[in-house]
Amino acid sequence: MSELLFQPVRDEDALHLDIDGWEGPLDLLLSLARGQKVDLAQISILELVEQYLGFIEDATALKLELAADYLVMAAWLAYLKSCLLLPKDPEQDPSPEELALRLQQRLMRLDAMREAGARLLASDRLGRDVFPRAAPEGLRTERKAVWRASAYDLYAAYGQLRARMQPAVHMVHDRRVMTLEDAIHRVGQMLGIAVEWIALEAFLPVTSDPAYRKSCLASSFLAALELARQGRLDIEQEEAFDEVRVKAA
Amino acid sequence: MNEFVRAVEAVLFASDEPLTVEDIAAHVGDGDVKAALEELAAHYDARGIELVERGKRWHFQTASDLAHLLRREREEPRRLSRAATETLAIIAYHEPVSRAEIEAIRGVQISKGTLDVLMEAGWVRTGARRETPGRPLTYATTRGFLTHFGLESRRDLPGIDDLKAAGLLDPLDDDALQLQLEGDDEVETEDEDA
Amino acid sequence: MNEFVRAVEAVLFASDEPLTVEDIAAHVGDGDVKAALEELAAHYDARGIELVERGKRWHFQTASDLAHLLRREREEPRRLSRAATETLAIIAYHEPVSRAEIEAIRGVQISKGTLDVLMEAGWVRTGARRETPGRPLTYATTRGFLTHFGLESRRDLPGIDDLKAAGLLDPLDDDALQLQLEGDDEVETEDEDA
Repeated sequence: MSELLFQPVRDEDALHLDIDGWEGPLDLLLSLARGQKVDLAQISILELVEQYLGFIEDATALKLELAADYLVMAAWLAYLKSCLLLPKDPEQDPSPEELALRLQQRLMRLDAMREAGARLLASDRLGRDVFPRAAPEGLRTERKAVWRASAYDLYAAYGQLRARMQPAVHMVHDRRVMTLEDAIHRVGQMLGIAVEWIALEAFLPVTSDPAYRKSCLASSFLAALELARQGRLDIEQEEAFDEVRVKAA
Repeated sequence: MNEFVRAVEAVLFASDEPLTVEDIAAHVGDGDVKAALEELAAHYDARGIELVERGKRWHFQTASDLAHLLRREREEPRRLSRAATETLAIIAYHEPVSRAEIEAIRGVQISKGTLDVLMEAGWVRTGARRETPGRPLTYATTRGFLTHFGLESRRDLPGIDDLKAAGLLDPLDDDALQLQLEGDDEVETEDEDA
Repeated sequence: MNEFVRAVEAVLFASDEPLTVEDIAAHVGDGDVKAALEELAAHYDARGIELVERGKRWHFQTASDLAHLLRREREEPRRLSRAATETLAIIAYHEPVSRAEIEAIRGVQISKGTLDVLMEAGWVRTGARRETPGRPLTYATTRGFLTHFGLESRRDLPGIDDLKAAGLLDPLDDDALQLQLEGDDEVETEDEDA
């Protein structure tokens, strides 16, 4: 932040200076320009430059510590002053008059904004000069649900409910089996050919259904045991898991 | 318009609470506050704003017959939850039906919100009480229900055979099974259907 | 009194914030809201309350000439520093404007808190980035600024037409940004915050 840093000054010296300080060199220039008490458009730039340089000189004499940009501005103004005073150099671009005009424009811009700010602050401000209603009822926006459901949703839901309500009936699918009765009958009939030891499995019907074959094997084995009990056949098995063989008794 | 009446009007407007005649006088200074109040009350008589006196205090308020304007409804489409859809279906097929009967059919309790939603949607209404112990309330569908689902009358609801033919009586899918297992946590939360 | 105008009056009166024509229409339904607003504004023209438009939003407020009756004890809602006041004016009259441009007009850097204060007050917001090297952020005023300072739109800023005519609101050209001697880069520090 550019600002003047003042060391303690004696009262008589302070007469020359605004103790409040300035917000930068442009601010100081504007204050000095205002001191000319003419419209900024009519301001004498040369006079202004003199005033500024004089101020900087005073500050230096008083050993005031000036921020760098004040000194930069002083150097530039000193340059501008010499250009304005020296015989014109038509080659110089921009011309010293042009530079002076730009400085004047800048001062006018800042001045305009300063004034505009003051006018804004003085306007009829809400909550200070004009007041809204202090206790309004307020407006409310309420969300209202519009429920969506299709006829399909409804029927599907009921269908599933009904499906859920059906009493559970456990149906066992039909499976081809050889009953024990069938097996006894079949093995009994086939015993006529079993004059020698013959594998029980040879008695089984030909089938490509492995489940049916298992059923036939189990039933035929039981049938063989039953027929053996009746004394109608003999059974032998040489060792565990070996072939079961039968022969007519 | 009289300057004094203007001042009374402004003071009443800017106040955050009803004001007595004395309160007003403290702001506006000398003058006939009562007469000003009467003039204002008459002026606002048939407007959108009215000046009212309540317990010796005066304030402006929105005209009471326009209160409905201060609330604006914005419609938001929301999908009916599964629980609500099933409940609606049971009511449609079995009406009049009590809550206990609905629960017996669904196999789970229904939350209060479920029936509220159906009534809010305008599809279900309460019917007569059943003349059995406890005199339970029954529920039935409305004309709005028929309109929404494109039915002339309840007789147009597809029968069990129709549902079966449409494959809607097929064994439970996993979702339905899940629903059954969850059973009691039948809470109709807002988010569920969002 | 026309029912529609009554409704518009009631809604504006009840609202706790300024309303656009669309906001009002959402509450009062079909009708010529603009015509109703004009009729109301004319009706309230010389009363203690007035209907005003600020940044395309309408609200009722007390008449400004009655401020002395109503002014609260705590005077200024917010006391602005000189830097903040000038910065606010620069933003309002030049918007959208970058920080470097504000600094060029004031001739000093903006201290950190200045823009914060204006944004916190709800008067200034950040705008789009300018498509120039460094893509600096720009600043602009808000609707709250217009409401607070009693401006219908930015065109109502005091003296803006004269300032424009005098070229005092023209964009600063590079030369203006470089008023100082060529090579005095350290004075123009705008790049630092770009």
